[in-house]
Amino acid sequence: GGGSGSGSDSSSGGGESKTQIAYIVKAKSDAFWTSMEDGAMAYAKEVGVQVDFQAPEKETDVEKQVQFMENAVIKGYDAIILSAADSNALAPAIKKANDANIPVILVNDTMDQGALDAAGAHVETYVGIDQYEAASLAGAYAAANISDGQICYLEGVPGVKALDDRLSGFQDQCPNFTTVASQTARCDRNEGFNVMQNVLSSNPNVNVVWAVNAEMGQGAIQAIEQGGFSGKVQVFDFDAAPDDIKAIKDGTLTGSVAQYPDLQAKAAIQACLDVLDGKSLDAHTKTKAALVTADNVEDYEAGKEIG
Amino acid sequence: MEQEYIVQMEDITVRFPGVLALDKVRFDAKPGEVHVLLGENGAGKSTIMKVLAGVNTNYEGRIIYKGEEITVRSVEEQRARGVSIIFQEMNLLKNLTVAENMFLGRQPVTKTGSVDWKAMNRQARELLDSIDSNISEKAMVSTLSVGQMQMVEIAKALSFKCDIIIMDEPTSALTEKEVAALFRIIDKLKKEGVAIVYISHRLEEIAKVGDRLTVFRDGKYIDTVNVADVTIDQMVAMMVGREMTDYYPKADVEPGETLLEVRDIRRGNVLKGVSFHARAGEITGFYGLMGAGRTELMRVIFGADPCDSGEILVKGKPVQIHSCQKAKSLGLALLTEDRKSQGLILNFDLNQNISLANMDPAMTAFGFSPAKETKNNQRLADSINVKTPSLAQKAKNLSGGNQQKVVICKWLNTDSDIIIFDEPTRGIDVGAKAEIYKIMNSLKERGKAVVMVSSELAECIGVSDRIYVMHEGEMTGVIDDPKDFTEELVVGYATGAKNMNLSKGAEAG
Amino acid sequence: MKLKERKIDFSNMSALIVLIVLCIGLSIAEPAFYSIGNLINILQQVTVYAVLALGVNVVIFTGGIDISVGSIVAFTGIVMGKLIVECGLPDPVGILAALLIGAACGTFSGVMIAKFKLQPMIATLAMMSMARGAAYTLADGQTITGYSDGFRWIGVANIPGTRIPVQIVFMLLLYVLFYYVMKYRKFGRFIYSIGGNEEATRLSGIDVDKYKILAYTISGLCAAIASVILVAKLNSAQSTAGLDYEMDAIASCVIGGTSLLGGYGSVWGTLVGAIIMFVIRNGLNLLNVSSNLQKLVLGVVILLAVLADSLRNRKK
Amino acid sequence: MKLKERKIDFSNMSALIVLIVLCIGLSIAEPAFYSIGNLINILQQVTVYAVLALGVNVVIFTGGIDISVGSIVAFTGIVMGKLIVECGLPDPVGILAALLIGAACGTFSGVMIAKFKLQPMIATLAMMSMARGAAYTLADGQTITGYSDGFRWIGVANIPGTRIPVQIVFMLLLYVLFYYVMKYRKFGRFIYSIGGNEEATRLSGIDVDKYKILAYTISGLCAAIASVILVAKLNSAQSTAGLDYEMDAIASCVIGGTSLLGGYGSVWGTLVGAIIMFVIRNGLNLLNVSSNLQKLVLGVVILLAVLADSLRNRKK
Ligand SMILES: Nc1ncnc2c1ncn2[C@@H]1O[C@H](COP(=O)(O)OP(=O)(O)OP(=O)(O)O)[C@@H](O)[C@H]1O
Ligand SMILES: Nc1ncnc2c1ncn2[C@@H]1O[C@H](COP(=O)(O)OP(=O)(O)OP(=O)(O)O)[C@@H](O)[C@H]1O
Ligand SMILES: [Mg+2]
Ligand SMILES: [Mg+2]
Repeated sequence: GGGSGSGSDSSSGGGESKTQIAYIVKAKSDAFWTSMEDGAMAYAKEVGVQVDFQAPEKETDVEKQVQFMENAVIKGYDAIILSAADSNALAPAIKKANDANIPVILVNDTMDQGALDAAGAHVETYVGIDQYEAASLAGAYAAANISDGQICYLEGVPGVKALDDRLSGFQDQCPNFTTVASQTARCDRNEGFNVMQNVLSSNPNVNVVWAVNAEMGQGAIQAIEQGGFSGKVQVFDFDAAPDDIKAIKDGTLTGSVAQYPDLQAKAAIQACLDVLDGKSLDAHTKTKAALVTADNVEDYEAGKEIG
Repeated sequence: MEQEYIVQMEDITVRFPGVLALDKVRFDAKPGEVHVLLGENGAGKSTIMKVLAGVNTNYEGRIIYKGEEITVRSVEEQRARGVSIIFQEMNLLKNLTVAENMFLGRQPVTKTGSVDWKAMNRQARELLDSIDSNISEKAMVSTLSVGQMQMVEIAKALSFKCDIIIMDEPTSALTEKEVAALFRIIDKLKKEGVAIVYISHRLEEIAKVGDRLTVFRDGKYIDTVNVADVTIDQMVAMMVGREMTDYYPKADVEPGETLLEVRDIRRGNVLKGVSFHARAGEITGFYGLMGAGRTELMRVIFGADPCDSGEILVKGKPVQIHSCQKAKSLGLALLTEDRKSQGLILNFDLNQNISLANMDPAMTAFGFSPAKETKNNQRLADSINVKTPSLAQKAKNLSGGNQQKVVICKWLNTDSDIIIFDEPTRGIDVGAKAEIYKIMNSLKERGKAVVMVSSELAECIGVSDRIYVMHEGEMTGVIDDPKDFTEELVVGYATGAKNMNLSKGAEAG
Repeated sequence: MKLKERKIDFSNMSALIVLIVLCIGLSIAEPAFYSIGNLINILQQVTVYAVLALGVNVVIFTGGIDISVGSIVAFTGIVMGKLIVECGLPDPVGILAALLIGAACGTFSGVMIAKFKLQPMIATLAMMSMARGAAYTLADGQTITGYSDGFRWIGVANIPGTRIPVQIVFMLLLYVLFYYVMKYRKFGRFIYSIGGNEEATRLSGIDVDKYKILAYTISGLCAAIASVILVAKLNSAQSTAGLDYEMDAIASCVIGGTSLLGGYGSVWGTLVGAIIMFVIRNGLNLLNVSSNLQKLVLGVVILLAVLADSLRNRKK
Repeated sequence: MKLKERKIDFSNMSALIVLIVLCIGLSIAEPAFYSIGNLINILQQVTVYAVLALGVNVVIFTGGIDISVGSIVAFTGIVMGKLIVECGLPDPVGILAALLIGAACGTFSGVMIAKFKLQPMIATLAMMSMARGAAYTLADGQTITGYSDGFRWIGVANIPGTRIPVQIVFMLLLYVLFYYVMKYRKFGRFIYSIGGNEEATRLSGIDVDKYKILAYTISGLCAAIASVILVAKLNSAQSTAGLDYEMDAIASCVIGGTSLLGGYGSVWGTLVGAIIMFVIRNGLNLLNVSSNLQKLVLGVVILLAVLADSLRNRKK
């Protein structure tokens, strides 16, 4: 049986003249991407375009993204928004879109300019934060507030540039901290729990944790709580996911970097429309990042400007 | 021929963990003779031949081959020297065709080195024709019956250019017709100066085909004599170490009610409307040539295969048997003809194999008790003389005949009312055969219905109280009175030459 | 084949020796390894995987395989989270629903395999994909958090007056139960027999299909139990939970001496196998081995562990 | 067993029928599906997986399994990238090195399995972990990019004057070669024999160990070939490449009618299986099915595909 999934036809069937945008991201399985999707959908409705949101299962699945790109070209979208899982490997796929005269806008994850040039590919703009800069917000806060830092880094999946940038962005702000452990927990909550538990048993004097994503941060918080280290360890993580906000309020998480995925989505769609209108754009459409802490968490939740 | 002997094996000793399988035995073979190797199950016949064929290289002793002392290192090497073997246990690849099996490892190739399928099929056809077999060379081995597989094994062994052919029970699953074809081939090979080592538990065959005879008992060499100089009774005495008089014991029991009745069973073109009945206190024999459909019939009755139509009545009540567990719960038991793949779990120990069909005797309120299990199983194993160091032995380490006895133990353990034995004595020595017949007789005396499928005419006639004969999926005859049992009559029905009105047989029940 | 020649002895000496050698080596290399606290850590980390492996082991005994368990962990977790947190149903109802759904997923695979003769790998691969997809769809990227303390008890509480987490005790009880069932109940014997020779078992009048289906049901059920523990431990249910756990579970079984051909293997060996996996990970963490190297070292140690077993068997 | 009773016919009708039905259904549901461009698109996407599956298939024919191929793709890719881009060696040298290393990884697994009697699943699991770890360590988070046009030819060029990518032609040539070898060379026949009954094959005087090792070597080699194509296509080598590809490869084999028990299966069936996987993905994509649902639908379609085959066989 093949003819399933006809549900999406109704949306595309009616609006022949509607602008169609393929929005290809890295995954859909956590709050970051869902809030990006929500933001995109809301804005799409507002401006009257159709956005098809697509993602592979794993953030590292470059090949799938390439296939999504190829399929989007075949289907003939008006524009493609891409959050590239790899800063080099997507270049040939972008070239294919270029050849089909479909503008490509990058969001959240940028591409290596050299790779683009090598492939003869061209993107209209990159919409998003600077990972390194965003991470340094947390690093600077930690350096300013903690004197004798014994830090444990929870790294992401090996080989992912954005996660590496987050690591070095924080590290570079805290040259005086002693690194007691730097371990990967594969961006997974349970792994975060396990690794944190292991690190605490060999280094009970850890007092700072930098987790490069929210999942690992949450796992670490659980391990700290269970190991009886509550209050002794300050945890920072990235994403300001709903769990993070709650943890900040509970005092178990010191800070989390918010990257406003909804705003990124909105800006990306706007960029598409601008390009289709013939406007030219800057190479980097920077969106904002901010550090959420106990001081500003209420404002953040209320949607007010912080940082 | 320059040398008198092709091979002389002296002081051969083979040990397995806990078993001294061969104890300084000797064996030899001359060109152009059939040298029969005789012995009870587990005497070590297969073991010494596996040494000669290079399968088992863990031996002590001297082997002189064509006048030269050799060390046996591998199957390939022995084959290159001219030793070919038909294994006792089927060694065919079920996922390949008959032709591929025959030429595995030495497929004919074209000039470019590609496998030449056409040539291979042609050569296979020729070989099969030479043994009067109508098996298709392109058939998958998985679709063959045990007997057909054995014919393929024979054809395969013949396809090697060799000086000595070892036949380890080549006829155990064959019927008279194929056996006759095999004997013609043996005659031809003899004339070509090939030495043949012949292992069989069918003593009449030995008298017919053998030239010399060597007997092993319990891993020891007993004697070598000319076949012409000994009677069958003497062979048996050498083999089992005592005189045997009654090969086919028969208990006199008045048949009781009909426990199993089968009406008009049809399944594809294998069973074309078969009816029969089996009564308590009676051994109902089934005879037929290879592929007659007897095994298939029993499998259908036992719920192992579905049938297209037909009725089965157990103790007078119509029943639907869709699964083996249903059959078992109705009091049926089936000893399958292929013990290796259908009867035993080869990697499990005997205890587990014997308990498989019925674990209740080993259960206590708290669960299963190994001690109780061993006690119960030991009793069963002793009752039919399973030869093994202990019940903790793996089934696969037993000799073929003893494996068969283990399967019998498994079903004795269930206390079923209707017991179907499909080729129960395949590969079993005379002594043990008599024991199995005794078991069947005692079951009969206890009021069970015993159904026996046999391809051995003498056994069928000697043991049965009534004989059904099948031919190509049809019941071609039934002989109700043992007084009428004659080879001519039975074989006549089996070849489809005679056909009798079956309604007579049905009325008798 | 060598690997089928062993006895069912319900314990695997080689794996135990490897574990002891590992522990001694790590204690020397890193004193922090050798402490009650760390031992408890390891056991606690292993719980979820050990429970998972327990179920997969039963399937492997029958000669099958189940690669859907990781996805079932996610799926049942999400369902439970939805019911408890979003629908506000009482904890026991949520847990029961999770267990039922886990078992049902297993039963479904089992029916496909036993009745429709699908290959276990592909049937459970399909289930893996379906359960994961269902989890994604239900959760839609959200993490479901906020469980009662009563619920979280199984995942975080200690035995009163001790430092021993209840989850460890619970896991050990499950192992004792499985050991008993596999060794002393007919069920266990049938499971092994099916793995040893399915056809012969069927022809012995045993309802092979029923027991095969049951094996997969148990595997699904164990996945659901593991899921309950995991959710309670992390106070959250996620659709990405349990990714790749099936490989860890299978590896645990094999390191523990279970044959993937079926018919042979031990319950306790599986626990030892799972602990070995986590001792390695724990050790690498304590030694602060670079993340890049961890996979490499893990691979080498797994290889050595199974190699030791193989060489020991060969010598005999 | 039902699944052992089939003929080796080197093509799997059921899979082909499933594929045709799928294509017809998708063409009706989404006109964009039905175009030469999309056909080429699908075939091009399938290339890497199809080459991978080709090697895995040979291993499965012997009754083994290889789950290390995804990691070998990453490892060989990184080595090649390092040699060509960083060390500046000529392209052919880099490619040769990748192929040799891929083959060596396979040989290593093969030796562990054939000589040391390790279970294929666990030996290749260890290799999977080791190769991935080696890739991480070598790459250290970097993507290696910047290859010559000559190198990239295999991944991006079309047959002159057509829209047909050379990689498709190359893949098809490989399939023809394997078909020939499996059916008309003794090697192929031995591989099937080993899967059918290893012991009987050994007793036929065939060096079973040698052929088993060769099968894994071929699988490793195919992974390296797939890696070359992938790197050329993406113009970059990454340590995270090929994650989970092994499952797709195995699924392709099974959907194509190969039995995981060994001894049965077809070369062309595997290609059809791989194409089915990608037609489903492509279709879901074109229909814009939510990514959450895609997994679910993929699972259902895989199940239906193998179920169709099973039911067809049952009827006979
Ligand atoms: N691999 C093995 N491990 C342990 N014992 C074995 C092994 N193979 C054979 N044996 C034992 O060696 C003895 C001789 O066995 P063998 O198969 O040679 O008997 P046989 O004379 O061929 O009997 P049969 O007529 O039943 O075929 C038996 O006791 C058997 O149990
Ligand atoms: N698995 C199978 N698939 C297809 N055909 C089979 C199969 N098993 C048996 N047959 C065929 O069914 C027919 C009946 O075989 P069956 O085994 O019932 O005969 P039999 O009287 O028991 O003879 P045998 O002495 O060969 O055991 C034969 O033609 C045989 O080739
Ligand atoms: Mg013998
Ligand atoms: Mg028969």
